[in-house]
Amino acid sequence: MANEALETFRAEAAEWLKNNFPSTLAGKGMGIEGEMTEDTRADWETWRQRLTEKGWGAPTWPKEFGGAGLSHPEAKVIAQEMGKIGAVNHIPLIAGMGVTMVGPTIMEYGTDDQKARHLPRIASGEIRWCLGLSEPNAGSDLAGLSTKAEIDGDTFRINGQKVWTSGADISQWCGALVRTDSNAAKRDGISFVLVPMDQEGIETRPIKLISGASPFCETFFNDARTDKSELLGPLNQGWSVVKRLLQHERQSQTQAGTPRATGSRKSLQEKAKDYVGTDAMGRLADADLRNRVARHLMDAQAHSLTIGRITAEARGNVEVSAAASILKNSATFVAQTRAELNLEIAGSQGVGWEGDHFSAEELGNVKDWLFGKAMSIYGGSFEVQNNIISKNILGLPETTQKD
Amino acid sequence: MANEALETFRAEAAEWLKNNFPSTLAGKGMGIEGEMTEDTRADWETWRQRLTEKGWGAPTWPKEFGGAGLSHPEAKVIAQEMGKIGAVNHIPLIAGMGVTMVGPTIMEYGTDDQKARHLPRIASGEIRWCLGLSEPNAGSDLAGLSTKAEIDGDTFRINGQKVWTSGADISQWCGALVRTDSNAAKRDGISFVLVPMDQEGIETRPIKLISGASPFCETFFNDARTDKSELLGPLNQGWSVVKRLLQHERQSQTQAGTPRATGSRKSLQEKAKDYVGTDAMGRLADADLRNRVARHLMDAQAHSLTIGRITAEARGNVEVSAAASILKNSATFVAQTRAELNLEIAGSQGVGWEGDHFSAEELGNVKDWLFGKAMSIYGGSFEVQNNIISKNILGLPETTQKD
Amino acid sequence: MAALTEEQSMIRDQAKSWVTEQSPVQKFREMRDKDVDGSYFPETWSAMVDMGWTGIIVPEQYGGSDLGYLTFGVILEECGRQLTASPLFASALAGASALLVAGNEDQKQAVLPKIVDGSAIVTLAVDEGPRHDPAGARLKAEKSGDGYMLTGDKTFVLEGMTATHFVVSARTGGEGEQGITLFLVPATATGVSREQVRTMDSRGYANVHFDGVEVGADGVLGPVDGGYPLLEQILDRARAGMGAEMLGTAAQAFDMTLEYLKTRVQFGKVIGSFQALGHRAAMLFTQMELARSCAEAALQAIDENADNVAELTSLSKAKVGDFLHDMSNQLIQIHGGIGMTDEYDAGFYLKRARLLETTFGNQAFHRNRYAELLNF
Amino acid sequence: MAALTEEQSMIRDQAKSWVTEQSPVQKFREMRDKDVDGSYFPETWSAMVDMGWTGIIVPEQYGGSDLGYLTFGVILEECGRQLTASPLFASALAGASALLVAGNEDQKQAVLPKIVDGSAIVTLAVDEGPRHDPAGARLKAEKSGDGYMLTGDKTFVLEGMTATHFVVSARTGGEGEQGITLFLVPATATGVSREQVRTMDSRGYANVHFDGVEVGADGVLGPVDGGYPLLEQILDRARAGMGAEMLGTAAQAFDMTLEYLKTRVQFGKVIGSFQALGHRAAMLFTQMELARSCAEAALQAIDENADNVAELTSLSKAKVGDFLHDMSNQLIQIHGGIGMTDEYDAGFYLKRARLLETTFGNQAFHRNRYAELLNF
Repeated sequence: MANEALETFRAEAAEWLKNNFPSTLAGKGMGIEGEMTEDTRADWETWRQRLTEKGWGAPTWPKEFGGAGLSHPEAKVIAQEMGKIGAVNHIPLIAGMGVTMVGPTIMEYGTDDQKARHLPRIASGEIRWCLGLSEPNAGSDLAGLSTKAEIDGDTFRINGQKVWTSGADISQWCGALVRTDSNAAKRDGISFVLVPMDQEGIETRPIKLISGASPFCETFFNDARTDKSELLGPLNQGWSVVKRLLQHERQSQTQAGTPRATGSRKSLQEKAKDYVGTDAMGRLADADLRNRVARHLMDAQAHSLTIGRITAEARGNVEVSAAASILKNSATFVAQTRAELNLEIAGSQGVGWEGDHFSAEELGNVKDWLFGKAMSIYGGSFEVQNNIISKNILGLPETTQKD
Repeated sequence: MANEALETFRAEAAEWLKNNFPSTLAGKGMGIEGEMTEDTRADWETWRQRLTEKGWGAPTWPKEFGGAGLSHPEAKVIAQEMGKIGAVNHIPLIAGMGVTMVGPTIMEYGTDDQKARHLPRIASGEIRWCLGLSEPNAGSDLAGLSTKAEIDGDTFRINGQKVWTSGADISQWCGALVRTDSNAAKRDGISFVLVPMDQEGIETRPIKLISGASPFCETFFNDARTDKSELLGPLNQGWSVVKRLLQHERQSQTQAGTPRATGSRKSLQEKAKDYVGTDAMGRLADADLRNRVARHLMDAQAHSLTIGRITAEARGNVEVSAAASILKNSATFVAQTRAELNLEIAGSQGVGWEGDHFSAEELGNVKDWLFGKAMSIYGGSFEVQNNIISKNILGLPETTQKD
Repeated sequence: MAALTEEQSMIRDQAKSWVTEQSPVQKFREMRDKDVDGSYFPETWSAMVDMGWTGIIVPEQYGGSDLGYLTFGVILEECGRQLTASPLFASALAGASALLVAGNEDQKQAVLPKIVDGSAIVTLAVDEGPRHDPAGARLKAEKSGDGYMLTGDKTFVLEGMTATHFVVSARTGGEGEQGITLFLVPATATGVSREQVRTMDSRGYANVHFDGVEVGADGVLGPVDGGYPLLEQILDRARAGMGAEMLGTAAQAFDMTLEYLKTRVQFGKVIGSFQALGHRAAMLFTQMELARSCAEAALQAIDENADNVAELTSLSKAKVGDFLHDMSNQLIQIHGGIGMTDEYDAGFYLKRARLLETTFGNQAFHRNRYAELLNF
Repeated sequence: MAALTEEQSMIRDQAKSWVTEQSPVQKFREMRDKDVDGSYFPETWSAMVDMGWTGIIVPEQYGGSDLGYLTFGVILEECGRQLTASPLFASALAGASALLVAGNEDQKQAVLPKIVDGSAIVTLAVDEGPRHDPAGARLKAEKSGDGYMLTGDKTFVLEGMTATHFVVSARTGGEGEQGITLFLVPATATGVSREQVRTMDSRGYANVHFDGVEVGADGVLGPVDGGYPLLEQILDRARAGMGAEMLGTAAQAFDMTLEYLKTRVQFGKVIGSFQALGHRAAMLFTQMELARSCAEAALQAIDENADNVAELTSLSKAKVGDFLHDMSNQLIQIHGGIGMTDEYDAGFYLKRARLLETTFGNQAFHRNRYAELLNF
């Protein structure tokens, strides 16, 4: 699309936003768990409906599935214009794993029926999805899963336990990886099924994290059922489905390292100057810290530029690019370093847990720092990404560890 | 030994040194390759003879083998007193691998005959030894060697090629690792033999290094011979011999990271101030560099303290301690970092190759930096040491890589 | 650098078995979950007093055993391993050091025996802002009768809620390092108030307010206006002691990780057999050995009254701090998901790590200081 | 950030095949071993001129193709891969940039066409001491008739032995950034002398002495006393260009290492199958991708006349510099013994790496500068 057309689109988008975004929500986010406060609940709902009518909950999805059929540059324009007025597209948040991961995978592997039933209700934020992938004894070794699904008439009967199911306690549907052939080789007996959560056979138990929050659950399947029509992709070929799904996951995590994603209005260096002060030459008084802040800001900028470059090189289609592993590790490194610096800069104000002695931002930084330690673990750990880069991108021979 | 006795010993040592060390040699070293300049050659020889009479070439060796039968603390006192007057015990240098590695191993594994014939001439610096261990296709994989020794009457007939034989072109004897049973498992068919270098069947070819120097050779064995009595340790059990030898090697390398080993009189921070200048607060003007100099000096001090601690814990006997791998990697890290800082500090004066534009120290720093890159490669590479630590010290299971 | 003596080795063994059996990390969890007043169990503290741990650095004439800082470090290291909660560090090391360094004979006789018998808990009240800055005291001490009147706030005071005495650095004149005076202030003095600071490691930190607190001449520790050099000496003893505690916390994190590497199976293999993890463990172990040398050297230098205590203390706090930082992150990373759960202990070590790093100067503080001490 | 255009990709392909076929690293070795005068082969230089490489950033009215800095970067990267020796960077990028930024119309007309046709080799003569310090010029320029008389020394001048013109920063007054003036001085001017500086990377560096050199008014580049901001602009273009060359040198080191990882057998396996080495390669590759983005962004910012050229240039020089530093060390480490031999090429890359890092400000210089630009 030519630049001119894009600018026309930008003007239209800004105009629509001006008329439709509830001003009461300006500058408000949704928090890690996608919660909304009582006093704005009605406005969030209005905003959701308007976004849905416009198809902007998942703007790049086809219109027939609840999207707006827009290009990636157009979607970026919308995000930019929203950013200018403090608006957030909260549908990807309230849809759980729906917009970012399950939806794109259904788009690719789903039957027409599955697409028609599931996608519009994801794009509208009506249905929250969780993912049942990891199991207690198979952390990074996803293919080692043992949750079993047996065909029983028109349904699958599911038994087993999942862990790290994000938001399972508040989701209506779950995309689950299950073993459908115990005799086949590890990766050849796995299927991907879509499972309704509201049934007796499923029990969820939130896991309290070191940050104090409980965004994940243990999920127990005890003769749980789903219809045979909810099999996504061919039987026993769930491994290909989940590989694709994980590529979408990595892609969704690459933005974490960019400054905009950190949510703080003041730059790191300004915050550092506030806490630490400056020396006679106007430099951050703690010379050692200054150095590491500079390195971090350079790393963050290098990461942003790399996202930009790879996006441009892929002509807008990086979602399943080979670069996702690089970007995931880089994003994680930048975000975790920033979280550590946030703490260090604030000194004894940076180590609080609760109470008036600490500001909301200070306490939030601690929780973000703790929660952020998971970034290098989930969605394919730091080590797993390095295995992928080494084997799939660099073509080095298989090590003892399989991806 | 009580402190008092040690102080008496110190006084005696100082007195002897005052009377016997040729003052012309004060402050003079021997250079990487153990060369001496023409004008001091006679003095070095005098000094060698006097050291030999005293048994101070290898002071901790038993008197019957040319040593002085001293304790480690006493040997340390001698070294300290020599340091005070700028004296160097050059016998370990002119003996090549004799004093540090071959000698201690003969002491442990040799027959009475071998000890009597070889040790005194090592302790006196008359015989230089080299080691034939590595082979072109078996860098870190020492046990993969293919140089063959076959028994032929009263002799071994040796054929094959060694590489990285330090000073082979100027040595009189070589300790060589050879395959004596091709049918046995890799490590079970290896023997350690002592081979005279002055024979037709041996050809040496110096290897020019990136530093410009050629301290190592390729060494070709072409029907070379050595007497059967020169087998060190039992036949086909050379692997145990060489493991011990390599422990001596690691031990001899652990000192590299201590400040005294760097040979420069001015401290790194003083040199940095000379080249870089200071800011208004008296700090090194380059704040980023200052930071890394501080980190390096701390690393160096931590390394020194660790040598001290482990020595004390081992009650003077660390030569074959399990800590050798840790100390080797730490020593290497400290020495290589210091070499990099030497270059960086001097800026465009730190990158010279030859010519009047650069001082002798500046040029020497470049050569040392280049040569020092080998520290993490030879004597068991950085990676091999980590394998050893992980397996032998921490008890982690065997990886795909064997030590 | 000497190896530990037989006596020190024996004390280590005793401390290790007491801590492991009587005060393992589960006890810390219990304390946290119950939100115990004062942030430690009184019976833990009594047991420590009974074992004589409160008198380790106190001369015999004041009721102690005078075994020195290196010996104390051995005990702190073991406590650090299990996150044992008590005022042992704050009072019997830091507080006692203040008396030893700056107290006159009367003050020593009055307070040290109480530190030893556990009836007094003496703690340092030094910092006023978020960053460690011993020369930045602004708490005002004005001449008042025979003594002084103190007005101002101290923050981040260790075991501040249960302390019976505060060693307070106050401004009696000048600026920066000049014009600082140390005071010993009873927590019961009129005008002293305090509030708990809830840190993420659940240790007993507090803010302390001094609102026109009258302190008699007998409450002045050391010379008026000349307290800064003494304060630095006291802090160095505290920092060196903290180095030992940090080493213990990090060493336990290492041991937990090593154990996990040997038992956790992924891809059909024990994960410690993956070379990338095996080498990482090797490098962490190397870092630990180097850190241990620094921690012990600083304590020993204090015992020997060496002239490089400041240098070695900054070395210890920085190198042990770096190791603790890296190790606490790797503890979580290598444990993966399980390490992220509150149910598992890893998070305690991660949170405690940052508190220990921050207290009495973080790694950056001590690297800067080290460079200054070396004059560059 | 845009991807390369088709034209740029085409130029990359052409450059790659010419460099690989006509000027591979063996040619550099030959130059070094023969100690060729001027430190490059004249035929290499002619070929570059013939291919139009000397006119890439020069506008068409001065005989160039005006394709911009990003395009030039593509060529420099390929040259950096094979260590191709020539004054291309010094003259056609740095020298031409000086004319473009600071030259008046007459000066451009007089010199740029000669840069393009290769008859002029224009190089920057900025530093006087061992550390990069553009504001530290002490070389004196005193008013003399219509022009100036220059007295002083410049060091570490790239291709200084074959240069036909020097762009000299001189002190006409003030101190620091004030009072600096730029001059264009023919190498043949009376009073100019030079001597080769033999650096470890065998590139053509020289010291240049100015002994009362008379320069006419037409030799003043830009405003008198106000040359510093222009000098910084010129240097940033040179630094950004050097970033591209550095990236090429490092990328080749990476490729050599990757190839070795795939072919070298130890312990019965290809060494790239050892996870510790596989992960190291993965991390180096990640670092390379990030470095590439920085290098290209800086060049593109120059082409777009963006207002953050300085920031992006320091980012590029520092990040590419860090990658080159680490990569050159790993090149040796992973190759083991063979990498230590002069017979193998690895040492060339290691030595060249440190020269490139040092020239026009090393990583530390640019990290400090980046922080200053961001005002902290």
